[in-house]
Amino acid sequence: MTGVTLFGLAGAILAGCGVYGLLSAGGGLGRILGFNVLGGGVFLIFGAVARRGAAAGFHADPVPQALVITGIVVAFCATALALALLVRLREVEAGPAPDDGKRETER
Amino acid sequence: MARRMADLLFAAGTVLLLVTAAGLAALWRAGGRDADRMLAIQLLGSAGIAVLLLLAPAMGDAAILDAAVLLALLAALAACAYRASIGASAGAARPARGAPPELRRP
Amino acid sequence: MSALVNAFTLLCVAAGIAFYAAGTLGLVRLSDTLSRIHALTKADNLGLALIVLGLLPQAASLLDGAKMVAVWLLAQLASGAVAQVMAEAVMAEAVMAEAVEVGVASAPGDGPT
Amino acid sequence: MSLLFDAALCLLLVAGALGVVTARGARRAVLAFIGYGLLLGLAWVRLDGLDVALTEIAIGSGISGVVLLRAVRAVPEAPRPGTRPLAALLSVGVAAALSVMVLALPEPAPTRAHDVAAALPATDLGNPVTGVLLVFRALDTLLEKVVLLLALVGVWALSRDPSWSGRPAPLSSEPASAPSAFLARVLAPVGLLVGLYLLWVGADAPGGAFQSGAVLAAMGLLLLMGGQIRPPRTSSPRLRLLLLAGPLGFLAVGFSGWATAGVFLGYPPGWEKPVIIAVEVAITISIAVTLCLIVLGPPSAEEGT
Repeated sequence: MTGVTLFGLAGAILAGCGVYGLLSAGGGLGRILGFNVLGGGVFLIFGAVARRGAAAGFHADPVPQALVITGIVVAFCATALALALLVRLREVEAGPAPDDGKRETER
Repeated sequence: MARRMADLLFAAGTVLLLVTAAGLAALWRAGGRDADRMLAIQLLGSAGIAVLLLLAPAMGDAAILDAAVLLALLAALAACAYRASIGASAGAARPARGAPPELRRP
Repeated sequence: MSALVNAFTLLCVAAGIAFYAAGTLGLVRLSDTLSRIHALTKADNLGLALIVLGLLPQAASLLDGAKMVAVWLLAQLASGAVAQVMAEAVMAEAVMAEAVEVGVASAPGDGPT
Repeated sequence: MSLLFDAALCLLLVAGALGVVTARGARRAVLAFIGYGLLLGLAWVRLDGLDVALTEIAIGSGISGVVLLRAVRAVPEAPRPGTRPLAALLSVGVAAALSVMVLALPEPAPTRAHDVAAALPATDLGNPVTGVLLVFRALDTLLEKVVLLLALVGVWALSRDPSWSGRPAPLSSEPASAPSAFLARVLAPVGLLVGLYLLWVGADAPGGAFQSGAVLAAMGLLLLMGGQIRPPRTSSPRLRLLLLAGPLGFLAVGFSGWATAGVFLGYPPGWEKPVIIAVEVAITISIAVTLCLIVLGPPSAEEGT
């Protein structure tokens, strides 16, 4: 058992935790967090695969690593968009707040 | 010799990580306020900086120091965001943004 | 010579870890948030300072050494400011809780749990 | 000994993930997630993925923490139902299946490192990850810039009609607390330096446009939280120019590739490195501004305030 395999297995367990969070969360925020935990686990498996592919003088295969960098940024965008939707949804559910706009203007 | 030194630095990093994580876990389960948990995360971040500093000579990669600099630079970001998420300024009781509670419930 | 330098490094690192452990213990054992903030910042400053001091002789170049010192300075700055920011957050939380009690405001992120 | 360190780190990662998904209370879960992102950064350092570690520390832990804590303020937490046996069973199944796959990875491991090593000298770059991002898989990176912009358009589209093209709500409490203002004033110049440094060394060492953009965005957020700058008006032409600089610059280089190198996204022979660095500067600016604005959320103040 090498450290790399260990991180791969940890990634698998993290993905499992993420799935649990996604399925069992009580609200939207919990689901978004679960999704991010799941993503972190999958990225970590990518990391183990990249590390195993060390060759040609590189410590790790750069292609999966570059994909993960792109993935982290895209996952962040998706998270932020989902959060914005959640906040807006909450505002709509809370009903119209006529003084909201006025208070904003005063700022 | 160098190999043994690296091993000892790894051991130091392991101890540091486990000690702070044990403290975090104890505080987390103690059931205090969220501010205490924020402090525990802050301690974990500080230990993370130290671990990165230890890893740089242990793994023989000076670029790890850049990650330590980044972590130290962003160490205060979460605490500031936590502060901003509370809302009101310390001086006066300001109502939170949005409607009062009785309007919020449909 | 190198053995001596390594011994210095290990000694300093061990002392640094001891400070981290003390800070962690303080964080867990102290009773209120404000004292915990105090314990945390002490651990940060001294623990990290000792570890940086110990690792400085291991630096491969001047730039690396400068980066380590920069890390310590940044962490110092952050821990000092974080202590103040968190203390303010604790005060603000207390103010908000009061406001909720008298029904002026709804606490952020507090739902019908 | 390093194996022991890795084992400890993996253990903490799993504990952190469990902490996120079982936390009672939204803010608690978000705090656990910040710690989880930090540990993931350490894991990436151990996996020799420093470029990823820098990204994870800056975006996965730092900026995500800000946007999540901001959302916690607005969203009341829902009560967490008790343990769900079926969900637990399913997630254990997923973890087990992935573990089996990890253990069954082929030996010797397939790798594209040889291809990258063979093609990298032509780009004059020393960092293979930057090479993959900006040369070999440049189309991915270009499309990702578009995804960033689309996400921002999506966030902006959630504004109320009268506040469209106004300013997003401020990040700071009012007035901004003195220590956060101090922190912003002192850290922002240092952060600018670190960001530019990461961009500069990114050609040859870990770092690059993403990491640099993330650091600059984090500094922008610190300035906003410290009350040093106001959120910009979303209709400002200058702001929109900054947002578009990266994708449009990249596209311009891409189309000119037909003329200079005979292929879309080809770099002019002999001028690879200067053009790559110019593209990196443009996309760094766009990434920094876009990340900042995505965190700020939809415009909420009306035009003319």
